[in-house]
Amino acid sequence: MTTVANAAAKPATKPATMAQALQRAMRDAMAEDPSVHVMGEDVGTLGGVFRVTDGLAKEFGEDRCTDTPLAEAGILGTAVGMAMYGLRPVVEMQFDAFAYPAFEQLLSHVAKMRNRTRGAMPLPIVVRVPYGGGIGGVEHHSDSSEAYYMATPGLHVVTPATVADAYGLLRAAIASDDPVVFLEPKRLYWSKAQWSPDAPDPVEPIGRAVVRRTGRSATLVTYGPSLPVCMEAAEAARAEGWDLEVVDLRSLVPFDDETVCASVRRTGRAVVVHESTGFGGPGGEIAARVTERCFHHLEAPVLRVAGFDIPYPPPMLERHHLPGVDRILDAVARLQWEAQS
Amino acid sequence: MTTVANAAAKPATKPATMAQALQRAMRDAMAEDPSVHVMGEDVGTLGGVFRVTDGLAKEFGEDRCTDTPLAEAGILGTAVGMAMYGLRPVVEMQFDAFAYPAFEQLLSHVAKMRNRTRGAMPLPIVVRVPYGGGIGGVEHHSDSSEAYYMATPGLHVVTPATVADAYGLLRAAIASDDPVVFLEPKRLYWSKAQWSPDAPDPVEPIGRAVVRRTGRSATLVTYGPSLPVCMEAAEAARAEGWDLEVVDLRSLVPFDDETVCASVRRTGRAVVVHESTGFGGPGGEIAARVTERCFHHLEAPVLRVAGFDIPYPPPMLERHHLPGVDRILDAVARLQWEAQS
Amino acid sequence: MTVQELPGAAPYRPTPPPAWKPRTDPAPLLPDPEPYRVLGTDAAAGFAPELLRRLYAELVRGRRYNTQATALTKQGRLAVYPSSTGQEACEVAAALVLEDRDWLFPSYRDTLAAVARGLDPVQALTLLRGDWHTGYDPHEHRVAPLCTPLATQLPHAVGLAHAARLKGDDVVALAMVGDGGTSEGDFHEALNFAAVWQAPVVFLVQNNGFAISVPLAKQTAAPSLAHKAVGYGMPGRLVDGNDAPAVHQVLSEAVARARRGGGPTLVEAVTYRIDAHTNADDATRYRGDGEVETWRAHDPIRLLEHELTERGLLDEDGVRQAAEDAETMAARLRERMNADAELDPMDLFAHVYAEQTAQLREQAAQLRAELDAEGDA
Amino acid sequence: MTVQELPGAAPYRPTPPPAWKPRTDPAPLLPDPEPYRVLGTDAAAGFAPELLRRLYAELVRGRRYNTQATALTKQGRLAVYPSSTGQEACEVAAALVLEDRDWLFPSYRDTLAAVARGLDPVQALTLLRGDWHTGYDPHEHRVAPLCTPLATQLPHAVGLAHAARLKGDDVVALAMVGDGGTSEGDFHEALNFAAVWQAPVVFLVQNNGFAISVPLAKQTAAPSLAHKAVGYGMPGRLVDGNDAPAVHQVLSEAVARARRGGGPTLVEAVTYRIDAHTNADDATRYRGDGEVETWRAHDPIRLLEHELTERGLLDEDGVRQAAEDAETMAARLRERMNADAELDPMDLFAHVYAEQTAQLREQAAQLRAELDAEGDA
Ligand SMILES: Cc1ncc(C[n+]2csc(CCOP(=O)(O)OP(=O)(O)O)c2C)c(N)n1
Ligand SMILES: Cc1ncc(C[n+]2csc(CCOP(=O)(O)OP(=O)(O)O)c2C)c(N)n1
Ligand SMILES: [Mg+2]
Ligand SMILES: [Mg+2]
Repeated sequence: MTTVANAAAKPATKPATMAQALQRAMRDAMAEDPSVHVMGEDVGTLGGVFRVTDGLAKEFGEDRCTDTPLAEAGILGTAVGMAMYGLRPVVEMQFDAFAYPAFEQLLSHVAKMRNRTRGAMPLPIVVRVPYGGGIGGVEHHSDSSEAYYMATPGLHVVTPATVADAYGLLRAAIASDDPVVFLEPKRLYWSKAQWSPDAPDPVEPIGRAVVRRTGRSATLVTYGPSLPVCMEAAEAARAEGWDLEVVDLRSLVPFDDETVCASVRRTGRAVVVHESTGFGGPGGEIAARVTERCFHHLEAPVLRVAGFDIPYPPPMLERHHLPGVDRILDAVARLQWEAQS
Repeated sequence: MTTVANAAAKPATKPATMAQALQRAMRDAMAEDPSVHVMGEDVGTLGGVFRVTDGLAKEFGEDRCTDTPLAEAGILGTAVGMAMYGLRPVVEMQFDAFAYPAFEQLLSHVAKMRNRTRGAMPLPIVVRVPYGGGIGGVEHHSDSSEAYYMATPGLHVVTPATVADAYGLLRAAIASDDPVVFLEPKRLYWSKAQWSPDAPDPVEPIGRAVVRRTGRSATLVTYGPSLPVCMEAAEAARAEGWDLEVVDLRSLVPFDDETVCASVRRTGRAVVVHESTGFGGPGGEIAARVTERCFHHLEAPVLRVAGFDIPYPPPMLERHHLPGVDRILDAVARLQWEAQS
Repeated sequence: MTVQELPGAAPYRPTPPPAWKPRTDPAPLLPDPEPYRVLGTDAAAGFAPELLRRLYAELVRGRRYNTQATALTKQGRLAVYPSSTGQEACEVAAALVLEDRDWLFPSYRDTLAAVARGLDPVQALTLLRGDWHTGYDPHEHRVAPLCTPLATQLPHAVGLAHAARLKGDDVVALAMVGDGGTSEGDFHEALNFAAVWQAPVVFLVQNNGFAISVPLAKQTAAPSLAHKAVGYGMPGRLVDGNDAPAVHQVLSEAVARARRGGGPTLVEAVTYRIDAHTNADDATRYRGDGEVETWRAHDPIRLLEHELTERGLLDEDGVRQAAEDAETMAARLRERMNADAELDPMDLFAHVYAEQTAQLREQAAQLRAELDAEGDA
Repeated sequence: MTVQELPGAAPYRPTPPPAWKPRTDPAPLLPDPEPYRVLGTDAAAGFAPELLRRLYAELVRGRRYNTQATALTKQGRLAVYPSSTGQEACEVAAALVLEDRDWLFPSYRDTLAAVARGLDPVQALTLLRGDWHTGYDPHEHRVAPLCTPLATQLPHAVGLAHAARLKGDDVVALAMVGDGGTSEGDFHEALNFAAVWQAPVVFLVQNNGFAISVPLAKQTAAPSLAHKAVGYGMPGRLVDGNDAPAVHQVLSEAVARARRGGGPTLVEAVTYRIDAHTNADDATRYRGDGEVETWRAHDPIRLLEHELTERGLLDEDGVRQAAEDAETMAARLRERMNADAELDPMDLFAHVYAEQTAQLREQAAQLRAELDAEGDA
């Protein structure tokens, strides 16, 4: 794993969307390294249904950015073979739920190949998965599938929440010699930030969380699509007298216990926030490991604000499912402030 | 969901293996209900590679116990269609890892069909999955895949740890109008108990945990293949002066918060024990929800003894991976006894 | 064990090799080299005028349904609509060849087939409006839920047909899939199960030239998609998908074959998606107008209209009548779709399991409380 | 839009339908109706004596390898062994037709092919002994890890061959799979990708009659498994899998075709699994002795031995020599397998990631401490 971006003379920034930053990350990686290949359904001529691969086939040719037949196991399975021969495939799954047909390849091969071969056959594959809801997608288009990936040793699981991280983390993922499941929050694709594609912020290697907002009362632990919601909640919480810290995990695997626990030890209270269903979702692991490590610093149990334990709702009902500011504040309110020492 | 067994005049018990009890459960269900169909790879003529379906094809014919072509998605997918037409398919996946090709069907259809159709199209399907290690199986033959199932709303996830439960829970699973992932601990297939097939113990409906051993010092929360290990650990703990309570979950979904939390509130300490990898495994959810509900009763954080966060080891190394008595006792020792109030 | 120790080894006299016999005769399984056509050929004369008129009326309604649904996306009344404009002959024929007791397994593009089978269009469009997933009771018209994960409904159709046969019911399942969907593993597994079980199922592949932006040439190198049938030991039929009577005939024959125990058939209907993939798609990114125009000239409605007119089975009145019927249907649909869907957020918890779990009861109570608080505020 | 409003509608004159042309000519793709045979036919005369002798020696070694490995399971030196007795002609030919730079993708039954390609048998058997998963560096002999999840290695072979071609290397991949494995979705997806990409890959299906207990008739209704090629637009070849020179020839031709850019081929070799599925299986549960005896008479070694003897290319000395060589190999293998494998439990954490995560470091330390404590006790 290498850190890829280096700070050069910083040109002026301009507004960019997360989709553009992701595109740029692939473009730069492809330009630097001829072994990087992008593949998937509609990634070539169309530029992807979210236009994240826009222009790559034109610039690098169809052999470097390939429209595959419509078969997810086949896409990932052939990517495994390509990686065996020294290429670095970047695979796009069109939507979260359409990655499921590729689970066999992911779980039994992608995640295990390095280990099976005692390191002789690493698989530097990036699997890009647009995930999560909030875009009014019909069924099978809004799943939060991160729990499946987290439960699979051998994978890295990464998810950006900002435009700069989208670029930096994807560069790091492509540079990684291990397989990375790269979860792209669909509803942040069009989120904008001032950002300079020519001097992207240096990015730390995969595996570091970041404190997005410091605070003293309690820590919100979150990632991806829920970061903006948590930032908003933290703003709103000031009115209630709570000064919330917000930690953006960025990497679910490996997990940055250090940053998270340092924050929780400081604040003594924590709420984990994510869209994924609560039961069996990432929050259980996060709450459990924070509690294991910070038990005597905790004034209250670590609480979770998550999607309900139901199949993802139809578009017209999704707002009731998604963790929103109010639900986060309700959880913060239940952090046993009366017991405050 | 109905309770199936009823206590009749109790004939003498005799030793039976878990495999025999499972076979008997299918046999009795098939005899009672002509809509029950067993299907999978090698389940017919051979009686399954673990002989769990032995004799069913002979007794009920190949149309009721069917050797399918070798394709797990096809097996589960056709079972969905059969259930749509009113049958109750009991599907066997030959080994845990070979259920992965069927995940698409499981996650996107089996788990969701009732909800998608507002209850008009329930799918009473049982997916039997031999799981876990300890039998010297080569790679892909010893996975503990329960975390994937737990993270999928719409499924019930059940696992027996005793001969009597194997019968009772499988009868309940087959009788359930919802899909049930029925996890069979491979290494307990040949475990024996005194049991009467003719008057099986009445079984409660799916969803109830059971206290297998009462104790006052701490609670071991476990299920399936780890139950015997926990019972042994509890015995061994007496020498150290610990009186351990052991809870057998039996059902991971729905989860019996009541029984588990009642126990932990009594003892004030808990260790969750399972074979599955720790990170992202079932223990995180369990520890988190127990902590949420019992925080002020806890003298120490809920700890986890689980498989390491690695692909399942080769046969000659598996004993280092599997939670054993010593590792459980080590965890119990870390329950901050010095802080005892 | 060395060679010499093989039981009964020396002296070894070669015997004829173990018998080889093909399980099915490949030759009759091979599809015709050209798509089967009726319109403009002598075969057309063999069709009952009522059937042709019925097909015509349904095609016209179908086209109007497609344009209306597309219009509803612009008015924000549908979240998304994958149009079957240009493919109406397949959609309509698929519905008409089935008996009441048969089952239809549509893909997400096939709401028209479901509607032509009798489904309330508002219910058929529920998924795409976004107020629920499946908007109808599948058992009512024996239409399986519209299926979005590609090809995953094919094994369902096989299983259902197999179950019906086991129960002694002479029910046939007809499953629809696109050219892109044929690349999925589930397509393969479904066809194989169907052939091994001799299940009464008909697979209709609408080869409309594209899977979103990906043209057929990047999807397969097979002579035709119908040729895939050979590898499963079932007949493959190739038909002009814009020739409604031809599609109707080929599907009817396949359904009849399935019903009399002859097993499954794979039908490839060669057609074209005139509109973009969905209203959200920009088809100019991946195909030229020329191709679209060629296919517009081969429009299923025009083709049939021409035949009917030539043969004096349709006059201007008849055309006007069909158009007016379609207009009435469209007006009704527009009006009903303009009414807001009635939604109860508590439904989110109502159908996950037969019995609500304790956890879902808790979560439902939470949402209830939130909604009450919202209401109070 | 009503019919009349179609752009340029009236008067409508039917034009010829959009051109239909099959993407590939199906006829030459159809496999021969009978498995191709060399031994006992005139074709045998065309084979170089050296090749036939080489094949013979390898078959004899291969058989001995199979019996030795089976014996090792009885002695507890192998956890399990899936024997390829009776299938040696396929195993050996698959290895011999490849160049050094080519890649072999074996299934779990194909350790013999890997060994015939040059792999150390002890390394090939590591998986089945149980001290690690893949016991060799796949790059060393260009043998992919033995693959247990059925058919999942086929897309790997396609991807590797495709990558090689993109890099300009004239490398061919040969992938092995069983008759049962052809039912898996991954088989379908791999063959389709291979044909669309014209990847230099050869698929060898060993149809040995059974998938564990399930006979071919419950696996497929196709005329032959080779016929599946038609649906992908690639040639299918049917060959007698016990006729070593025939298999060698058919595979060589397929490899040559792939190497010169002609794309993939599907080869079905009709053979038989003489032993049970593995040592743990009880084959008497699902098949009779009669069938096994028929196939024993069609033994690959005997068939070739007979040919060689008849043609004066092999005498008793030659037979003895081959047997002795095989015996030496077996003795060596037995001896080496009788040595205990050296195991380091800490390896469990060494190769999960390129860099150990903090969590794995913690867990490794825990195990280290436990082992130290054990050692002390
Ligand atoms: C398993 C799966 N993968 C990807 C998608 C995303 N997707 C929706 S439609 C489509 C193209 C389908 O093409 P085709 O099968 O030819 O049907 P058509 O749209 O032409 O009717 C794709 C890739 C999906 N729905 N399901
Ligand atoms: C995906 C998957 N499903 C099931 C199995 C279990 N299994 C191992 S071998 C086997 C039969 C394989 O038959 P075939 O492909 O004909 O190969 P053969 O054993 O005859 O060489 C089965 C079902 C597996 N290894 N992988
Ligand atoms: Mg299409
Ligand atoms: Mg076989």
